[in-house]
Amino acid sequence: MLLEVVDIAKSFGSVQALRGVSLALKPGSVHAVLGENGAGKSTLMKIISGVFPASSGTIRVEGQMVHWNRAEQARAAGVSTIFQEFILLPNLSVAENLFLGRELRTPLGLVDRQRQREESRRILARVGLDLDPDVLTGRLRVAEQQMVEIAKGVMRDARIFVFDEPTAALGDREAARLFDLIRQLRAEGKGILYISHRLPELFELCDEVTVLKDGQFAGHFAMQETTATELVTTMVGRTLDQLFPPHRTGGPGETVLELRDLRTTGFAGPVNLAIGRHEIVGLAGLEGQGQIGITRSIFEGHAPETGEILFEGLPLGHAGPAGGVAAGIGLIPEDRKAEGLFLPLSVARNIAVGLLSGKGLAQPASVPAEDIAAQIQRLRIRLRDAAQAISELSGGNQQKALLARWLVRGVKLLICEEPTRGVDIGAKSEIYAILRELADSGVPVLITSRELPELIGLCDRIVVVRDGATVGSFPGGTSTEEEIMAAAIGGQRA
Amino acid sequence: MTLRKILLTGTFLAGLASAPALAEVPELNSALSPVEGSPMVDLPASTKDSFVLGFSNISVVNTWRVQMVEELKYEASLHPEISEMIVADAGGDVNRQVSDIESLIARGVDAILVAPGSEVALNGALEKAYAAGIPTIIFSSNATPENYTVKLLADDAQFGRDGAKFLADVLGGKGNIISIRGISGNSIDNDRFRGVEEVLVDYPDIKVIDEGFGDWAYDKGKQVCESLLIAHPDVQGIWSSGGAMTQACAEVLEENGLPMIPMTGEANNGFLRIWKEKDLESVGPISPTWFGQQGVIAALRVLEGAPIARDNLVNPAPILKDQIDAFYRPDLNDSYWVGSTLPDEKLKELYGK
Amino acid sequence: MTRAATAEQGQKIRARTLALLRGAMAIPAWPALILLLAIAAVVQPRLMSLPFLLIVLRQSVPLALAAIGQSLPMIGRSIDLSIGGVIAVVNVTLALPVFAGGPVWMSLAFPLAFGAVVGLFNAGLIAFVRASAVVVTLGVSVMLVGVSYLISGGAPGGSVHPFVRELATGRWGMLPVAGGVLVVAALMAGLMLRRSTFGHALHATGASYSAAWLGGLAVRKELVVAHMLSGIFAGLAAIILTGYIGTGTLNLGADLVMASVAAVVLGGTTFGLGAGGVLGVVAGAFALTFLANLMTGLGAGKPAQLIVQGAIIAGAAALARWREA
Amino acid sequence: MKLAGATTAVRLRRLSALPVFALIAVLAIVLGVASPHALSAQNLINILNQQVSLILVTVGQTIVVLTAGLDLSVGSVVSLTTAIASHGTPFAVPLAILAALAVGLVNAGGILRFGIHPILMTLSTMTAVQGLALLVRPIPGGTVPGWMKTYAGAEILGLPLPVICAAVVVFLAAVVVSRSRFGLHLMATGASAQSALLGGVNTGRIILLAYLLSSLFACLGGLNLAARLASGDPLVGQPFGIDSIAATALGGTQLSGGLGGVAGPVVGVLFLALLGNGLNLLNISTYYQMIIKGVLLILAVSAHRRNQPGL
Repeated sequence: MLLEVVDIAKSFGSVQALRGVSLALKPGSVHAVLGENGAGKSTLMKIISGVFPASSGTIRVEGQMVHWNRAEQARAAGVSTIFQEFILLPNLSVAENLFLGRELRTPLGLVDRQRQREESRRILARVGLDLDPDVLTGRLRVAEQQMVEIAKGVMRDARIFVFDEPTAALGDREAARLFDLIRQLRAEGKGILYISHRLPELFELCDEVTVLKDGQFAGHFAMQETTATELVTTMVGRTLDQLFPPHRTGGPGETVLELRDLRTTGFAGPVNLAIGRHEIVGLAGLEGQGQIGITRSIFEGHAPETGEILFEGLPLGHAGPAGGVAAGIGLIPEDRKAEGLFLPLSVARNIAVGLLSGKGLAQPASVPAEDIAAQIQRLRIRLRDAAQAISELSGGNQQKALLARWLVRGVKLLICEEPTRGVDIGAKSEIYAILRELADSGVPVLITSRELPELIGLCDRIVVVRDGATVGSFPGGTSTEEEIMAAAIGGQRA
Repeated sequence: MTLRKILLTGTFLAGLASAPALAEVPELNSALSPVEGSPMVDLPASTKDSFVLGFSNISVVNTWRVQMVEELKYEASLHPEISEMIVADAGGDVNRQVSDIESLIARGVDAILVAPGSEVALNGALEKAYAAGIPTIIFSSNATPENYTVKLLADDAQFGRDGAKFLADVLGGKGNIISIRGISGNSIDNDRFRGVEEVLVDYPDIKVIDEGFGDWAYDKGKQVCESLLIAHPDVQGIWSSGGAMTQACAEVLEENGLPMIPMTGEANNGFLRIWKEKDLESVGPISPTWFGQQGVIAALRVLEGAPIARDNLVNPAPILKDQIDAFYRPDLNDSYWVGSTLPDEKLKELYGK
Repeated sequence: MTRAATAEQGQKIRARTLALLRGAMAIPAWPALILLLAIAAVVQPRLMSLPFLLIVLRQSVPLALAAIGQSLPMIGRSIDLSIGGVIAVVNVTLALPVFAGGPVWMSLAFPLAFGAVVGLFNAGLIAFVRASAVVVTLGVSVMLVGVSYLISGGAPGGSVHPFVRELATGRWGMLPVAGGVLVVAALMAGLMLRRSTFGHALHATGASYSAAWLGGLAVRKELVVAHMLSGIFAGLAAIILTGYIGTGTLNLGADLVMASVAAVVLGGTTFGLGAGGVLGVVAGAFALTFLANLMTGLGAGKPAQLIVQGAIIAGAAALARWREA
Repeated sequence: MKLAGATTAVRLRRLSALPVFALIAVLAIVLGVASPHALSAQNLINILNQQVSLILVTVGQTIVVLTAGLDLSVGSVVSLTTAIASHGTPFAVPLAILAALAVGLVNAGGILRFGIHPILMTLSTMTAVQGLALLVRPIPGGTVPGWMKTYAGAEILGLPLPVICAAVVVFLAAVVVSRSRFGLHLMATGASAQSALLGGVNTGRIILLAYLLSSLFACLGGLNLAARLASGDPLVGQPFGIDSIAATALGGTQLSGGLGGVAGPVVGVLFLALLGNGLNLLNISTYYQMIIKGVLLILAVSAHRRNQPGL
């Protein structure tokens, strides 16, 4: 075995991210790791890459026990990781990023820029990129950055390669190039761990698959002997229908929000979208196609290049999130930790922040204990008491607290970016129920999600966004992932 | 012909009135006296008719130094033979003062006056000036190059001796005193305190039971004094390294309802005012600001070939309680340092209320 | 009772003790103050007398006021190093005859207004130009000290309004008037931080700027108010300090800049987190002032005081991080 | 900071120092017109010689700033160094270097091991080391070894030896920062310590080295100062903290880390010195000079917009 991971557990504070996960990687194979968001895939990969040590369990590379607590050590042992989040440094050139940590040097010990430049061209060509190696990395497009990241990982003389959702930001042609690269690595006898939840590409590329669920080992299959349905059932643990509340049977109600011919900065557009009083509408699409641009345009009131936003029949003309909140809109951001939570503050304060917006600074701040307690109970937020720091809560409970923030305020429209990212399965179904309850009570919900099953299961309508334009609309429940994907990809990848 | 004669006579008479010796060359203040055994300066008189003088000052961060520089500038303005007086202020930075002196050398001034910020740091630059044939006049505080032209210094230990002597007398040779000192590690403060210790050797029953550093500042002095006075209820006298701190102590005593005790002061208008108003038992050692004036005079004497001793020391007698009115200037503000040689209008301009 | 149950209970007690210990250690000013008082009680009992403690209280007032002000930008993840400059300018200005002889409201209004203007200027650059707070306020401080030299012509002096003197040095019986000023100011600041929208929003902004912005809070306005209040508190500290000294002097307040940061850290507040509240900050200021007196009393010179003060800042900051973790 | 037209990394770093070069050129022209003495060779050499210590300290400060840190303790290290070096024993110089390295180690230890904010950590060492300096040499004075005096007074081809030494050190530091692996890792760490760590940079070691180097350069500055003043002074280093930060910011090194170089800050030092010198020659009071310095500092740092307001 090239790599054996045995009985790995990992906890962050009170949150148990992994419980007794095992996995074995053969040389010359592509091994998929599959699981929902929050199932622990990324945590496992970070342990394998040495970013942080496991709480317990063992890792063996070619039979040798290893103990890593820095990424460098793993890399030295022949593990090359292409992380999900970009770790390229925007202030360095492409060549400097490619050779970071293993710079080529002149006899004088200085960085050999000339040689790095030449080598970089060769490496970039291998992943099909024609870039000036001297260019600032921060100036590249997202897909280009991702390919540089992949190039950086692949160029290393490693035996084990870890790809953490590499295709999330890639176009069709780039993805195809990547698959060629991976097949080439496999042919050279390397072991590849491949994380993705795009099932079709797993069947296209991988030899075997390990499925995680809620931080635990849920199954191991040879790719040729399994089916998509079996994998989904293993991954989710129950059929999707049980997870989601029933769809609404009545009509969408009168239109609350309407986007007309909206063009957001950096995208072709236009967006045309209407949301009814009782609807949950989802935005689907490939990574970075302008979904976030749309939600933020509504909430922050970024001056749209053209078009208009009508909210309850009147045009929205605010600037900044404070204006959005004043208009009666609440937003739960995609990056919960960085943009949503006040980690050192108490749960109560985190919830009560919803009441602060728009108040004069000299006015008394209310922390209505009863309302907060009521929301905590309604959302079943599990905590010791409301004075507890929110950082100590699990992802699901943190997400519910953010929901509570807007429920306490009483918004007229809720925007939820990735409502269940990093949320365990139990909390997921509770969150879905609350969102449905909101829509039923007349607060429409707009969500974005990378998880097509989530959009299909939860939403009344799924609107597909491509290059900042609405290119299709599908009813929730009855649509298939394939239909939606086809619309999202457009003519490119059929 | 007649006109010229009259002019010459006039100059002569004026010279006679102010100084008996050489007609055109001003005399040093009589409170400055040559140190015993000091050689006389034996540089030849300059052949120039007018001089460019350079003055390197360490800083003007306290009122004493401000007044000293004013005295220097004023004296220079009185002498038409001084065509230019370049004043370089190092802003308290000794490193910069070295450069200032080097810069003055490079500009080829006829004499360099220095109010040093360090005893040793400037020696290299001063040696360089001396070697270049530029007379160097060190005054107000000490620098110790091997070669220099003239030094005019105060005996700081005398400041301490005057105060300690006063305390010993007024306490009848017995009692506890505390000392409020200047900046920790400052050489002037150390010299002053050395003077105190010299005197107290003869009075074994007077004990310095505690000391604190008030940085010569009123604010710090007040905090230190307050802490010490509250901590030591049994204190009969205070030795202070500066008048502002004495003033602070007086206020502390008053604010805390404690009886006034003998305290040493300083010859500063603000202190004299308090001394008078509060009727303190005190003494006012003088640290003259006319060093600035004397520095210019010394430079002129050297350049004109007039006799002058190399090392000179000033020892003005301290101000006693019955002399306050002779020195105190109620028309000027607290920042004025008494015993100035500046004319009244200049003083009023600087310190007018 | 079974052995397992006993063990469990022991563990519970241990956990609770640890939590209690953490709570007590959370605001380093309290254990530090207790330690200092204990040391004083043993080696210098006279420092423990009530009159002396009241004097230390009065001495600590300017530092405490400055530190309360300093804690506001620090909670919002900024810093104000310009308070020394504000104090220097206010001091020499109040000693001008126009102020000393003029109506009393001038001597009271000018420092506060001036502090507010300086705070506004700082915040404008920090919140809108987004320049480094450390360097901006440092630059403003250098400027203001220059201005104070200009105002005084390098020769400060004069006297200040009698009411200002009374404010700083007067007493009600044994109680210093300045202490009363501090109590009122601290109560107002404490109330503001705990109860007002500003206080809650400032804490949120310090915890996460992005989240506060997306939560619809007026993040830049808060920073402006925090810096203006910091300036106003510096102005108030300057009034007390000037009244205490009774005259103009150069570089007054220079020591207060770093000492205020130290008091804030000691009081349990660090960048972005105001755990100790106003009371902690005041306790921190009192502890530092008491320490200075204790060490003077012990005959330890300035060097030892500086070394101890440095160690205290580092220790308090390390404790704060330990508490967060 | 976005510099228009800078698309390659190397050009961006070079452009960052451009404003200060432009500033000093303008200043030189103004001074040359206003006072013929200002640009005399002797005056310029004087200024250079006077600024050697601050230049050395600023090089160290720049290295720390590149990692998105700040070292307030450099001034105290300068003071402590002169205090130790002036004790005249043969071990004084090695001892001073060891002491400085210890300060750097404490700074880095507090920041890395205990997670203390660099401003608070170096503030505490600034205070404590100032105390140590006063302890070692309460009174300015003492004397330095003879060879140090010789070094300070020596000239080669009319150029003071300290200036030549500083030029060599600055050149080496500039090459290391802009061309070596260490320099690249400094900028990587400053841009994002977490990404750099994942990308294979041992950020802990880089930060440790940065603070060690900062203290070491402060020590070199202190040794030079002790040699020049032939004595020690426990307070002499006080202005170096602010001045080195001012010069670093003026020299185009971004205080939030990751962008800058050595040349800009060194020119920043010279600019501030030339400005002070020129204002002196024009008889402008030191008070106005302070105000001008404050304004410059604010202007310099206002050029670097951060992503969000902060320290």
